[in-house]
Amino acid sequence: MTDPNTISPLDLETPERPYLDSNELIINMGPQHPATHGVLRVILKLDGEKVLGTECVIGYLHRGVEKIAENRTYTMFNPYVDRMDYVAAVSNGLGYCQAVEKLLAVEAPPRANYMRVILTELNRIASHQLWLGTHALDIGAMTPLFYTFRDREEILKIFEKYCGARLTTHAFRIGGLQYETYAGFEKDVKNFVDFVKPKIDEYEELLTGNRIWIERTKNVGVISARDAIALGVTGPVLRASGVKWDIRRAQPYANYADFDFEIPIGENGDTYDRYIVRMIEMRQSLRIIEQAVAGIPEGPIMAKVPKVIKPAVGEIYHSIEAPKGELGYFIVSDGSTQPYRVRVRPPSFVNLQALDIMVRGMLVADVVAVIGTLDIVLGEVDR
Amino acid sequence: MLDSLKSFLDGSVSGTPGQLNNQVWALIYVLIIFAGVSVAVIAMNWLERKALAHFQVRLGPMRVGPHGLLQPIADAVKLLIKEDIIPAESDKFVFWIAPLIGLLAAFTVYTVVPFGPSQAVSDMNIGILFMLGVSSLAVLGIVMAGWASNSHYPLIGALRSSAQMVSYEVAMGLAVISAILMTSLHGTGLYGVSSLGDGTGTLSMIGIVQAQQEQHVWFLFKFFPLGLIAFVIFAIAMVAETNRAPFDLPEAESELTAGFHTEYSGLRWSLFMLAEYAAMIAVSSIAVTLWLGGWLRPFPNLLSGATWDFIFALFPGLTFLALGAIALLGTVRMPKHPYFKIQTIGLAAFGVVLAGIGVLLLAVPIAAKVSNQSILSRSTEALMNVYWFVAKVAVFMYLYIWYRATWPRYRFDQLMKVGWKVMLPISLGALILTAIVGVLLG
Amino acid sequence: MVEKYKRHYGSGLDAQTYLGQNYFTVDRSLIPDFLKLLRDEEQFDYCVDITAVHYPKREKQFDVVWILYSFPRNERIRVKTQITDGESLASAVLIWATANWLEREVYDMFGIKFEGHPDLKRILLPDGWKGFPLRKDYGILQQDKEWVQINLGIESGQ
Amino acid sequence: MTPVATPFFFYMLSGLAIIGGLLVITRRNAVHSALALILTLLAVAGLYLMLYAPFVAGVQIIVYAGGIMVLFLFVIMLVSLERTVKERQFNRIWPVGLLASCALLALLLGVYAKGKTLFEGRPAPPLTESSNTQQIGLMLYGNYMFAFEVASLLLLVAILGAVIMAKKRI
Repeated sequence: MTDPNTISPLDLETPERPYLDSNELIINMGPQHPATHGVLRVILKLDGEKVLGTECVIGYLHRGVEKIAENRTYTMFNPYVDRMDYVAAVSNGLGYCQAVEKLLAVEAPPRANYMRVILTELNRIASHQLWLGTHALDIGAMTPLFYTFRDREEILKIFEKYCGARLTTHAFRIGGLQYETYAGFEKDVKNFVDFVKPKIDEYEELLTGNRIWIERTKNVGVISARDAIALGVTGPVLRASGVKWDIRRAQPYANYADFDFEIPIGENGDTYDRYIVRMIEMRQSLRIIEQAVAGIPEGPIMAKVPKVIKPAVGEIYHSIEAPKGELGYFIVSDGSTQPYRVRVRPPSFVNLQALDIMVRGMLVADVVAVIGTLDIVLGEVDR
Repeated sequence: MLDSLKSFLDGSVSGTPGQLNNQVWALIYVLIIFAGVSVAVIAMNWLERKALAHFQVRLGPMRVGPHGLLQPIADAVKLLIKEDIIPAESDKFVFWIAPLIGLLAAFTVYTVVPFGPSQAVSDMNIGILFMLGVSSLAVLGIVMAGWASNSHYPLIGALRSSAQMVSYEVAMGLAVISAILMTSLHGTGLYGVSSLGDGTGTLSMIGIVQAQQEQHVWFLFKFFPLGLIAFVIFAIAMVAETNRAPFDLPEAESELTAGFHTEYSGLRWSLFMLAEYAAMIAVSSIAVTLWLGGWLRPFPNLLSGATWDFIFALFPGLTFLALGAIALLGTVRMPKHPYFKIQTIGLAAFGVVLAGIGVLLLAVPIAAKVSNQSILSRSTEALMNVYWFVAKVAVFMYLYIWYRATWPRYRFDQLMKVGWKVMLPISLGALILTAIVGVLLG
Repeated sequence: MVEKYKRHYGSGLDAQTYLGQNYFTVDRSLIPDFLKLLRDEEQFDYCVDITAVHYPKREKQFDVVWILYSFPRNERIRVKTQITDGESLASAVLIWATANWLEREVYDMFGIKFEGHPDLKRILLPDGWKGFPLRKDYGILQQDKEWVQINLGIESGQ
Repeated sequence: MTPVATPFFFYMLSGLAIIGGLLVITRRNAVHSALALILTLLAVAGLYLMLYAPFVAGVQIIVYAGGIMVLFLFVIMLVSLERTVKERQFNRIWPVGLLASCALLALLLGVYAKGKTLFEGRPAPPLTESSNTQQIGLMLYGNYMFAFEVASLLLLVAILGAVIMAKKRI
């Protein structure tokens, strides 16, 4: 294992072994490639099929979200965050709203918090389902993709019924929620939980015990806990390396402290462990949703927030456990209606950095598997 | 020339056109097989998309024709009129000839595929050797395509493919040898020693099936489980040989975009597809011939006699009637909206055509039984042979689709490991044990 | 902890709390030592984020912020320093490997150089782009017209 | 079974074999040479068929055209061709090659001229088609058992050598 601190940038000019370069290839994987989940370009230096090193070229989807934030009011910027990690838009919104709430020193009412937890956990399941489908497809199993998309549809239906949007939901407002739940929301969510439980078993049946799946994922893309921490890797990737750390538990936000759930961890930090961790996380999310739906209180859904949001001069960092890892917002206020600076700490961006040491010495097919298992969304990497 | 046509039809001689040195009939056979395989590939294309879709909780092609029945034709037309791109830096000649080699190898194999005791173009006495040899040439087309594209992804695809095919050919060959060995060995394993069969080995495809008939056992069950082991080895190796999931590494779309045919488009690309599906059918035919009794109907010896022959002869007709019934059922279930009118009519017509073929196929054996004419009974027999052969091959085709829907893809080194460290020793062991058991029982 | 470091570094270091979040304001010259100390002595083993804020009216135009977290202590902390335009900072890549891309992004967006970084080049914007978008004097509609015209062959990217 | 158009096929196959052979040595591009060599091998397989030796023809296709040539291509593709095209080191030994081929030509011509006397009278009767494979088997495992085993031992040595050369640590 290469030491992540001293890993050298990829030298594309000179071959590693100048006189035996018979099969040293440099391949551009992407930006148009079926397995890079968007417009990621990975420059691979190969010895035959063995990966000598990689370099990620990103930014194809850069839209300048942080710059936009400086030119919008706090409220106006809220929908933009949905466009970063567009498969987990609800989590993005939660992080941003809570960060601004912290800056304003207001607290969302309990009913809003319960709703927020239900929706973010639903979103976590949706994100993991999308990850599972595409990851399995990368490894060559076509069928799980369609199963997961079929079941993810049910979550999107709930979102649509609640706020009218399916993907970029803009579900939360600063201070709470805009909409009260629709009639039958609790029933829909309960039905969904009952519906999806056997479906998760079905995914596992297709993959977990499959010999080829195990061979393709065990000991592939291993990252030790030490390296993972050094590289700032978070989320399921970090937990699969054996670090029991989840912001929902370590520094609870919303009202996660009220719920009983477990944090799954892996042992080897390989692709298989990450797969298992995410599968268990889906089940734990269902547990949280069940508890939240059962305990949802009546009451207001919006805290007292001034019409014009003008936080005092100061700065705040708030982070939540997004499906992909630690999603942080660092907001600097200069006392005006527009944030002076919004910095987004994107989990995908930081996790992608680990790709290089995870695939060195592996084969081309493993690069694809590892990109899949990192669960990156290019909208978030490039912002 | 008319004589030669007639002599073949009236049953005065029997044998393949090759054996009888009858070039006219050989040509007719070649044309029939070429057309038949092409149609089978088209049907397989539709069936694969449909079956795969239903595995994956979707509908598959539904727009072109009722239930997408005309989709393959639309695809073919699209591919024909698509722009034919030859990369500027490619090796033009090799790029041009590569798909042809693949296609040629895939189709040449069919000269020795025995659809019946006389329903083959030729019965070479090295039939199986010829088949393995020619199908091993298919890899040349892939390698040349990958190299000529002068691009990295195709090159890696070609490298993977050549390594894969060469290594799986070894296990495949050993499995085949143990089947050939069985043609010369008496004794049927579980059923004890028997003196059936003449005890001379043969490499001829027809000879192998006839040996199974004489020994009263499919080689799949002979020396149980040795025949089964060899068969399983072959069944795995043939998937790897044809580059299909889960061994579809040379064209792994998530890694190498499309592998060796990344740079191909339009007609040339479709030639690769045609070759791939033709090769799939060809290797399935080998498997059916060697282990599943080829054209033999189930229990040809146990349930022999004119009555049983007649009953089994009804199967082809009944199958087509059933297919027609399914199509007509689909017609009834079509939405009643006027938008679907043409589709409904089309599906009904298709059902009627299928049922008509079924009736025709039923009429032949019944007429043969009633009138007792030799030409009718001969065609009944030919029909039965072809039917059972195709039915067995169809099972393998379905398995191909099933594999593809179920399994992830192997990694290159794992594939080689399975090939050399698992399949090769097992097939070698099975071969040696077959020889020992055969000698002990014989 | 705060007391200890204040004593150690004197006026170069100041500790504050806002809305319950602690941060150090540190002089630029102390940065490399202090960051290393935080990791080694105080177990801040995880560098969450590195970013910067631009204050064009100040003499020291940039705030560079390190957001750190300690797994054993379950505690977040921020380290802030001020630098003028053109000044460089020591790279933290050897302290936290994750600083690699994060510093590249700061360089990309603000033009702050990090000494000792193994491969300091633009990360989100294309190589050869002129200007640093997150500086306050960079307009929201501004773009490197020349780059767009040469590389994309179109009049304007907007 | 009566053969069809024997002279035509003979000349066609021989012509193909010779053209292929010429292309092998004249092509600069190693891949093209390899493809020409495949053509030659296939043509020779056809000649074997005409000699009523279908087994040998089949083995020729499987082993040479299908197996060995694929490995050839495999290796050639891995080598960077741009450089080998420029280098001339393979062409420096052409006098030796010329000498060898002249010697071979002389030998063949000698055999052709004296053939009648060398191989007394009657050529061996063509084997009947059906028993050809069996006869080869009997010959190999009967009369030439020892030679056969020695050959296989040689191949084993070659395999071991290849393994040792390819694998740095065993």
